[in-house]
Amino acid sequence: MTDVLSESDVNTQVNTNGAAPASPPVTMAAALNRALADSLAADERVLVFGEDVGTLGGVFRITDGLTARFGEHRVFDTPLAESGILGTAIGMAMNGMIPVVEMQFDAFAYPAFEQVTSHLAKLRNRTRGRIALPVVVRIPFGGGIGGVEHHCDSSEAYYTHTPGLRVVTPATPSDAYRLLRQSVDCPDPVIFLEPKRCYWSREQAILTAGGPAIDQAMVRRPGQDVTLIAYGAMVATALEAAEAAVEEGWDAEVIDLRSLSPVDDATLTESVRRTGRAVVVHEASGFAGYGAEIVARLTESCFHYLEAPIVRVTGLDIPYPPPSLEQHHLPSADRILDAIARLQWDDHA
Amino acid sequence: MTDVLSESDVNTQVNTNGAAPASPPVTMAAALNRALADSLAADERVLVFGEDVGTLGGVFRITDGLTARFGEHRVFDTPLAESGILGTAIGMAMNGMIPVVEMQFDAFAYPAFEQVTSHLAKLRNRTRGRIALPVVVRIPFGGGIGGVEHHCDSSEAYYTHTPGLRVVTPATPSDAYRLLRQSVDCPDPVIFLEPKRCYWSREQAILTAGGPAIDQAMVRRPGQDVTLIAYGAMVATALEAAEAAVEEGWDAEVIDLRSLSPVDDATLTESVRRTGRAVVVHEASGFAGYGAEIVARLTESCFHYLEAPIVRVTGLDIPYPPPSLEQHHLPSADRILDAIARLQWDDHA
Amino acid sequence: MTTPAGTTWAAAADGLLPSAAPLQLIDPDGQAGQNQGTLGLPGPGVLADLHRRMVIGRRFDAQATALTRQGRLAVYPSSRGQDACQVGSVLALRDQDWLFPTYRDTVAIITRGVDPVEALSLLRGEWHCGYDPGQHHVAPQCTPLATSALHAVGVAHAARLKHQDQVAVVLLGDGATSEGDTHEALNFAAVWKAPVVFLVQNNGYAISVPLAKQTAAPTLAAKGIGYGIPSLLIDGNDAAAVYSAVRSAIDQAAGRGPTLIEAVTYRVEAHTNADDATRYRPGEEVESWLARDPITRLETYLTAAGLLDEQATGRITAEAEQFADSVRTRMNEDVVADPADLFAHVYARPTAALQRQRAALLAELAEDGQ
Amino acid sequence: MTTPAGTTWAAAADGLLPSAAPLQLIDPDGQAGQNQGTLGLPGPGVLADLHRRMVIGRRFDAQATALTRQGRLAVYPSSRGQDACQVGSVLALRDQDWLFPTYRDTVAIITRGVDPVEALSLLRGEWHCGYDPGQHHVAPQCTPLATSALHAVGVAHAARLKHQDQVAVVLLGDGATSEGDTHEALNFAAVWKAPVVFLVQNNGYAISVPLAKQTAAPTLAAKGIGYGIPSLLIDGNDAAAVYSAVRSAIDQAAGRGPTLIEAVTYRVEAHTNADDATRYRPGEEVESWLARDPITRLETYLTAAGLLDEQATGRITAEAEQFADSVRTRMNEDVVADPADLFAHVYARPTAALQRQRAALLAELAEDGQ
Ligand SMILES: Cc1ncc(C[n+]2csc(CCOP(=O)(O)OP(=O)(O)O)c2C)c(N)n1
Ligand SMILES: Cc1ncc(C[n+]2csc(CCOP(=O)(O)OP(=O)(O)O)c2C)c(N)n1
Ligand SMILES: [Mg+2]
Ligand SMILES: [Mg+2]
Repeated sequence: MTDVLSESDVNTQVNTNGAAPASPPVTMAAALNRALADSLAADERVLVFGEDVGTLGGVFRITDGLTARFGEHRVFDTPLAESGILGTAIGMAMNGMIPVVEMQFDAFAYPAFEQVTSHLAKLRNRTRGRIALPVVVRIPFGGGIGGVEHHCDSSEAYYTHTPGLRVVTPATPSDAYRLLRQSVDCPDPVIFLEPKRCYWSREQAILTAGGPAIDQAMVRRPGQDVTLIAYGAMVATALEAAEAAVEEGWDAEVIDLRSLSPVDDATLTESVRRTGRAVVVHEASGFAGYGAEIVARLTESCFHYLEAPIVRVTGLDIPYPPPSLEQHHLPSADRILDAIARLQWDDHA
Repeated sequence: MTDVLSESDVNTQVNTNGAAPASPPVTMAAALNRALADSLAADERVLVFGEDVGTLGGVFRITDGLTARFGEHRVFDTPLAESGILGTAIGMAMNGMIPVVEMQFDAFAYPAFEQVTSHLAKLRNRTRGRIALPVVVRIPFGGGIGGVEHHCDSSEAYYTHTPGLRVVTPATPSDAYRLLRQSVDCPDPVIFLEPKRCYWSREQAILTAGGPAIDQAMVRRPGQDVTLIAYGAMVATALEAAEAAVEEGWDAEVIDLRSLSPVDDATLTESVRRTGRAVVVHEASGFAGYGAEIVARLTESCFHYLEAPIVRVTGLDIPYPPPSLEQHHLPSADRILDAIARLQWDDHA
Repeated sequence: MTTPAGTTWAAAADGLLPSAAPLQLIDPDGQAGQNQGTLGLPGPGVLADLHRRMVIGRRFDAQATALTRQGRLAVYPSSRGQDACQVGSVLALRDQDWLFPTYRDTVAIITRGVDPVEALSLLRGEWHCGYDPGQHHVAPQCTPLATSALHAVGVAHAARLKHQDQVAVVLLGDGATSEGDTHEALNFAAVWKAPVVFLVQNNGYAISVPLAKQTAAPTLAAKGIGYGIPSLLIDGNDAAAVYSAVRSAIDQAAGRGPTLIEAVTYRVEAHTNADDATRYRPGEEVESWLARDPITRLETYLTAAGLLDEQATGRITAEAEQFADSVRTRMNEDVVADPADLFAHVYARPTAALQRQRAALLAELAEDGQ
Repeated sequence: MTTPAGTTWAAAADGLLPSAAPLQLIDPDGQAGQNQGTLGLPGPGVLADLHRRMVIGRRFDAQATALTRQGRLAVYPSSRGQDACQVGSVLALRDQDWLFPTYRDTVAIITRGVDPVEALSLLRGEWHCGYDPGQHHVAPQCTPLATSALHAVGVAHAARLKHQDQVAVVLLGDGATSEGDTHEALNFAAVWKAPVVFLVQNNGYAISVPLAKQTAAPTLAAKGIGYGIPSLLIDGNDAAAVYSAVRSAIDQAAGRGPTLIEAVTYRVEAHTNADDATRYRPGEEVESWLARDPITRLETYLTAAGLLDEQATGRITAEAEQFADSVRTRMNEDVVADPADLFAHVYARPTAALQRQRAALLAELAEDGQ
């Protein structure tokens, strides 16, 4: 499932994005690893630390080989305490460093929640800009990997509701590289959400930090009839749905948000005013989820252009299920198609 | 300001709600204190603990006199650690108790975030209902009291997005009593948000646990032209705006959500389909805030009844400001009126 | 309590520091330990039981690892090498006491009497917790590190408030001691004199991170004095020492309150079947610990003491095989998960929204002819 | 490090435990302390400076409390009684060292040289942090308890990585030691050998909660050994002892790493002007501590040593009055807050959404003729 979703479909897109078909396919994990290595090489203030990121190279191997190459003083294991990792990262940033820390899994970032909400997000504002915190917090997020409880949460709603934080998430290997480089270069704290089910998805691409800026959305598939808005692993699902929708006679545009906060209103509004219909897709539970914000702001900015209400296809309003049942929780191309079908097409030429 | 907002207006309403004008006025703080006392008296499994809730009676005096009346073993001070308070409350509930804990201020509940999201919200589901956690977490929330940083957060978006939690908040003294009694009796964990700027608001009312159920919204003011949806301290602001709107020729209905999760869809949908217009009001920052969920679900359920997009009047997308500037952050009756004015009335009979 | 200059705290600190070296009742060679401290050797019956349960536990552990290779378990964190902690701690519990295990403590859970297949539900990916925690007083296996320590303190304090003689024993790893929740749990327990036993299985690693990168403490048991909690440092590969230490802590819990026990042991296998330990530790290290195997040691002792003969060993091995067989057989049946379960237990009664989502899912499945 | 049974940790624990009684260089009667430990008495110049700064700090503290009554401060947490900790710790700092204060440590901040009105910005309700932390290496006053301890460790570790001789001193209360962040900070500091000094001002209370309900530890300094951190227990009302303890900790930080210092002192005033301490503590208790006043004690000592005479005392009192006067005068000016500040510093560059919200607010204000 992971492969079908995140490889083929995304690739068709990404190749049209101009990656040289010649270059060897790279996984998102490898692209992230490369981004960290290039960031460490580019700026000696960059530090990488967290649980098991050193010798082991991280449980997902995203930091593989970095300690060997850059040394224990720049890439190191910490004691097992997330608030400690975040809190010391803040202190290091106060003293001129650029910490890139890893939270091993989404749910294990919760112990650091106070440091994130009360300090990481607020210290710049608290000091009228005298203290900047260029900290990147890498968090593998989402499910679809058969992970047991606490290993598949999607916590973007918590972070996007916290002013002062940037929240971004890539959908492809090449964008994973680009966004991570951009995040390390960003003077604001960035919550960098890594769609773990895409870690092993492949793409033929030349990795470059250039292209769309850190806060710009990308149109992954141009279309005329309906706008599918997604991010992270759901971009591939949306693209899958878009391809299937062709047979139904619907030409769907697929937008990859990339930056959840701030969000690229211009790109979204232009698209939805043009198509008149939209579906917002995310894995996280729907209630008070991030998708509600997209629906609310687009409904306000596009009200008279809308042929139907903007609907959401999201995870259920339940704790993340065990592997045996997760497929029922996760948005699928079928559910997206059903949602499109509900968008009152009778009046459609 | 606090007084204007939360007394007079609310009272006009509440008195029409049938409270005996004869009875002495009671503050929300006193009503909450009474609810705790009555809960402790009604069920010996009920325990009240937290920081300074014992001898001192809490920094807001909500637990005043409870230790003296019920003893150190039922109402007691804890060491200074919020995760510890939440985590031990979970354990006590596992062993048959009904803990009612206090987080001293909203931002100081963040250290307990992991215990809340990974355990309090999930343990019942984790054990297929074999372990219930009838825990009430009292959190004074919101601003408008001239509090310094970290004392005025509104964190309802974090909790309402977490399945397994109930989130409620009262707008009046009588409902504070009712909702707290109902929360203590509820078999689910309840995040009980106390609008601190209303602590000293007065109401003439007979305190009773009867009336609307824990998950029902209340129409605080019936109206025909537009639905104002609010909760907590913003209910008084919405009522103030509704009264002022009369002069503009708008008859606004004001709904007090009471229960943010689950939300009372029936009452909201009925009202908005009837009025065709709605404004959602809350103090918390707007972006990815709770109000977005209300807008999104109502737009879907009422799309063809809407004369205009549902708009939000919320706090700015900034960290809570210092006292000298908080009035610019907080929704006011004026801003609500401006929002109503933007609801495209030209076509209005 | 700290008081004005002049007075001293030394008296208050009596017995809070652990012994200089780990207490040991039976040494690696199966001889009587030279550093027994105040621990008393359990009776022959208990020793025999410790041995039997460790053999069964070890066999189960191997079976579980095998099931991961057959795709019958999503993942399995082995406790091989920690057998003495897994079994010794549980046998020391009384029926009314509560056990708070982690993801690594499945052997402890089945030793407590929980059905093995129910115990494996989490790692099988069937449901988060497959057994009824109330039945054997075994809390759900805890994954968020150290968080359950606070639950244990709460359960224990509630028992105290209800005047029930009930102790909570929480299992923690060396890595988990770094989390703030461990600190808060130790402190709450001490201040409340809660009847709780903190058993730290110091197996030397937190996934790939060795103890030296986890703490600079001379020994983890030295943390006790900072909370006013009496502490024990014991040989975690000596089942008799683990049993005796936990039992004495339980016996004193009602009056004295909490005890912190650091059991020095070793994680012989990788963190889980998915982990590759060769990336971060030398094989010789593992070898040196295999030589300190908890089962062999007790076997030697029991044999020398005439408490174990070939016949008995044969019986136990057969019992272990039988146990493993039934686990294998039962685990080979496919999981039949009920989608309706997704909505049934989020709240005491499903909300209107959950009922709608449930109906939608069931309709979807009906369409797909499931 | 804990190692297999047989070896002992005792050696590794050398010097990690504090003295049995608080170290004291000058006793409450102004005589030489009887329990000086390894602390050396600071020179005459430093002693005189400690006295002078305490007098000024005490006067400032009283002025600040007065400003709350005039509605010029939203709230003020007094440090009266903790003068020796406030001043002794700061004077021990070198220019390059960082101070991490809490809401209660405004006297420490002004002693460090921060402009008093800028220092009061938070409590005045003007802006969260009114001074430039970089100017005097003073972090913003921290309100979420214990969270700044981790920032201090981070700053210190970064200095170490940059091979800069820079130490971070973080001020904590007795209550804050119960938070998980204190535990994580002590542990990270010890493992990293970070040059940081943890100074716990044990003033006996966390708002209304006395130390006895906060911890069962024989003394807070006894927590050090659980992290492998050398610890000192000192008389927190002895400015010389505080200065000497912090200075020696700073001197050893580069090589040895962190030090934990518990300074036993007392919060003479209520938690803040808004608090009513009579609800939870007896007046006699306060009286007994007034008799141990840090300023009187040093005054007696200095006078006896011929280092202070009436003239000097007069000069210092006048200086303190002058300082307080200028604070009063400047604080009586109304706060002029700029609404545009709300949007300017949330991100390095305001987002499009923030620019829209800014424009809307300014338009609103223009309408209202503001
Ligand atoms: C709060 C939290 N952070 C991170 C993890 C990921 N994780 C799972 S096991 C583990 C190592 C635990 O080491 P230890 O406490 O020594 O227990 P052991 O695995 O050795 O039994 C980590 C980091 C987690 N489960 N919870
Ligand atoms: C995380 C957190 N929880 C609660 C509070 C509320 N609070 C402010 S001061 C205080 C007491 C602190 O006591 P202590 O650490 O001893 O410092 P002191 O006030 O005595 O200087 C409390 C509970 C807070 N600021 N932060
Ligand atoms: Mg371990
Ligand atoms: Mg204190």
